[in-house]
Amino acid sequence: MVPVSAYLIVAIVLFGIGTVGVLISRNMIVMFMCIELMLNAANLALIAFSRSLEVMDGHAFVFLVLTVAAAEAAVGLAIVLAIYRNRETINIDRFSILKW
Amino acid sequence: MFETFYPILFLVIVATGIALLLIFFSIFFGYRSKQGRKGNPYECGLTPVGTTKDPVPVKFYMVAILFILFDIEVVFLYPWAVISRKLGVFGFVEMLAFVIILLVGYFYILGRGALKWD
Amino acid sequence: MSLDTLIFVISVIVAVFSATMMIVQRNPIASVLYLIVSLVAQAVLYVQLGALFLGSILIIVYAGAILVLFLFIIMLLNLRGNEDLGEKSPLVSQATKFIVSILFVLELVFVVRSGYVAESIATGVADTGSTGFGSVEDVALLLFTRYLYPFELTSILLLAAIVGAVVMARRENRDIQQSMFVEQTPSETFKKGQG
Amino acid sequence: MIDYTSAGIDFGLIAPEIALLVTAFVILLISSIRRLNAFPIYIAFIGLVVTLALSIQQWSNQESGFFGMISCDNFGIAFKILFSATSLLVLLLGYRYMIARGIDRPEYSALLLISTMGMMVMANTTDLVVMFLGLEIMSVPLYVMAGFARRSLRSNEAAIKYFMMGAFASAFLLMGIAFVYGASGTTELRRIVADISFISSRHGAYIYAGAALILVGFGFKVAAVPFHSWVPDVYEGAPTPVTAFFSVAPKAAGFAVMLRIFLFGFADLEILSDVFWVLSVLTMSVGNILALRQGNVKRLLAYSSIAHAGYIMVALAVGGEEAVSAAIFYLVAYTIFNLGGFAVVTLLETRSGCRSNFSELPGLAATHPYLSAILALFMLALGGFPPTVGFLGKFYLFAAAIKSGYIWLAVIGVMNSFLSVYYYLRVVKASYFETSDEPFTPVSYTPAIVAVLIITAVGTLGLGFFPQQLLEFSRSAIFAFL
Repeated sequence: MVPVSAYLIVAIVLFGIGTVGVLISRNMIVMFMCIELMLNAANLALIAFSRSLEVMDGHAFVFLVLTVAAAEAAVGLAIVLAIYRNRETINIDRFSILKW
Repeated sequence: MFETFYPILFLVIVATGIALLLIFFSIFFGYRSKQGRKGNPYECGLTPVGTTKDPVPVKFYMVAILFILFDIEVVFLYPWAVISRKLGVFGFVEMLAFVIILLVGYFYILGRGALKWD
Repeated sequence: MSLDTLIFVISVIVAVFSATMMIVQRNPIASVLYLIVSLVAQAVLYVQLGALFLGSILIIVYAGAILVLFLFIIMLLNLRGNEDLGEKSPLVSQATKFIVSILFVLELVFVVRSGYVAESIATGVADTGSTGFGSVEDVALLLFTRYLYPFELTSILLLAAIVGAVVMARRENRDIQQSMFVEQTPSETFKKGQG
Repeated sequence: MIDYTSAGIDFGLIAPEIALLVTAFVILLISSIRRLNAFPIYIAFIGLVVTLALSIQQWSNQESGFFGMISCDNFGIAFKILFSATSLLVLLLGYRYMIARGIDRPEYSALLLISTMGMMVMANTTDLVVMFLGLEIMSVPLYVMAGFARRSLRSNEAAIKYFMMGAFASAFLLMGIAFVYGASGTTELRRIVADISFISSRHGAYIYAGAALILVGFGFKVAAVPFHSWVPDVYEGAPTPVTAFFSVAPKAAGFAVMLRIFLFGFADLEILSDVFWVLSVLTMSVGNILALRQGNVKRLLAYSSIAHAGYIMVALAVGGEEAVSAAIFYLVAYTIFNLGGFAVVTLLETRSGCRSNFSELPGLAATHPYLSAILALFMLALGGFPPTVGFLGKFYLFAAAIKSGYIWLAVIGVMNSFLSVYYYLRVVKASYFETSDEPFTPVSYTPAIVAVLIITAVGTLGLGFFPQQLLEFSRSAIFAFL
């Protein structure tokens, strides 16, 4: 049988991939998707823990976190759109007009 | 112990099977002729206008973003409906508050004309 | 190698592979599709852990609606991945970021291995639907009684997101005669394409 | 049927939050029907005054409600008062600036109210789930407010950078909560405290990993040093009143939750105080050093807010009731004189075509004696000079540190304050002693911003001489559930 710690390790690996994606990717939308991936990895960890504790709290919390992720996605994409209408680039590095 | 999921598995296999079969047949047995207007994208018989590359007008995104937010509201209604009988009046008032708050958002959208399709 | 472990291994490989492919892609449309595949694989893991309801919600709401919105926005912005993304950031900084993240993941994996996790799930996972774990009934019962306050908070969060999305994304002609902040009006090509 | 007697559904506990919500609803609905410019600001003003009154009236009724999700104790109410007062001042502060920039949309006050409500939710709970949701309700409006000047590229950049950092921090915070939940079986801090010894013995690794991830999450929010890179760009890009709000309210909310989690929840994990020791020293020093070379008053205030976060983190390192009350005292004092400083900056930037660079300051003293005097007062308070409340704030903090044996931490703190005095005085020198050829464009005052200037100036000096009131307030605002 598959122990819960295996699921936890998968969650952590996905979380790590998301972190790498955020740090390395240069396209705003891909960076945004990596953050969503990290949120889902945390959801997977929550469900794995809730499974090993035989307690349902984790499930209710994951359900609420999906709402948070949706709200964040909506606002984030609205901001990306506002930027794109002002300028044509989505590349995160070119945003350096404020460098000190 | 996966018995409960065999029907779903079977459904997935049959669906993908049929789709792949159709594609397979059309590729290997289909009659091929590449000349003239046959290669044009099909626009109900009219001569196609513009290219697939020109950008979609921006005003469609507003509907998409607001759909997501109200989709989440509907998803909350589903578990509520499952146990609304057990929750009784308490559950009703609870969901009423939830819907009223989002109704304020909806009236705000209507008033601000965010979905206006000029 | 029971069926259960087989499904676990397959979905983990699919999830991790498509997550890495998502980052490496040049074309953002392919990235979104890889993320959807990764999420479907994660949903299989949810179901294996007994979270039947959440697995279906993940696919219907998350992969189905939110990532489709990403796809929609990418189509809207007409991104083909061929924009010139400026010069690549120096290899050294990328390597350090990579190594830091790997160390971070190894650290957490070590924490999990040393941690004590109740092995109670050795029993069959999927057939827990009957014992009332992970079904809609239990999640709903908990969500609408104990988590009443967070439930109402999510409606306020959604309202804030609605107002935010409308403010940021709505086209306002009043903005055109703008303040001294404006350094550059939207480029000509974009205005023509606005439709 | 399900019994709700034990639920403790008592709306009295969340009366201020409900008042804020109703005001935001009224603003949104009216703004959607008619385009009355000044109308939303008046409604928001009334709403905030009512909220302030409600939270003061709620003082010292310690109870928890809503299935234990809300724990309304003096600590939470003190922050409710701080948040409503802050957003009241920011509302008055920014009104004229928004009109000058042509971005006085009605949604500004509605988002400000919703964000304040999110902070109140965060500060008044001991449940990690509600803290996470409160954090999100606070952050989403702030992402939008940062990018409010939609046509300006700086504001767009501020919005996207703040959003990415915020979402990144929330992901870490969520993973941290997952680990803490896995270790303790509950997200309720009080039950974690109850059996912390059992948890750390069996699941020690998890609780430490969870605490570390939560610390990373909040480190971003509070702009502690390793996670502060986003601060200067966002603070300078966002419209000035929004920057004023950024530099005070979310930081105070972040510290409120960190105090609850780390000093109340994980009090027994000794290693945390050493981690905070290092973090606070790093944050203080880097914040001050980076602020030395700034040419713009707004950027200078941004870096100084990082340094001040470092001073407050001393309380987290020291721990104990003495440190918590010193932290609350410092947060209130910091809110007063920092908002005052930003009021002056907003006044300077309302003049069309002017930024708040050092090169534009000369001649301020000549043309506006009172304004430059108030600016000098705020700079002295930020630097921690004796007559002002800034000195007392630092004094109590470092006294608490020394009392519980953190001598070196206090010494480094004092040295950092001396270092910070240098760049604060540069502002005073620029406005008083330097001269420049082109004339100083006059500043236009409005009653609202004059009121803010007077309140903050009187607060800075008044509390400097008679701190008993504030001291008593912060002494009694300790966790009821300690």
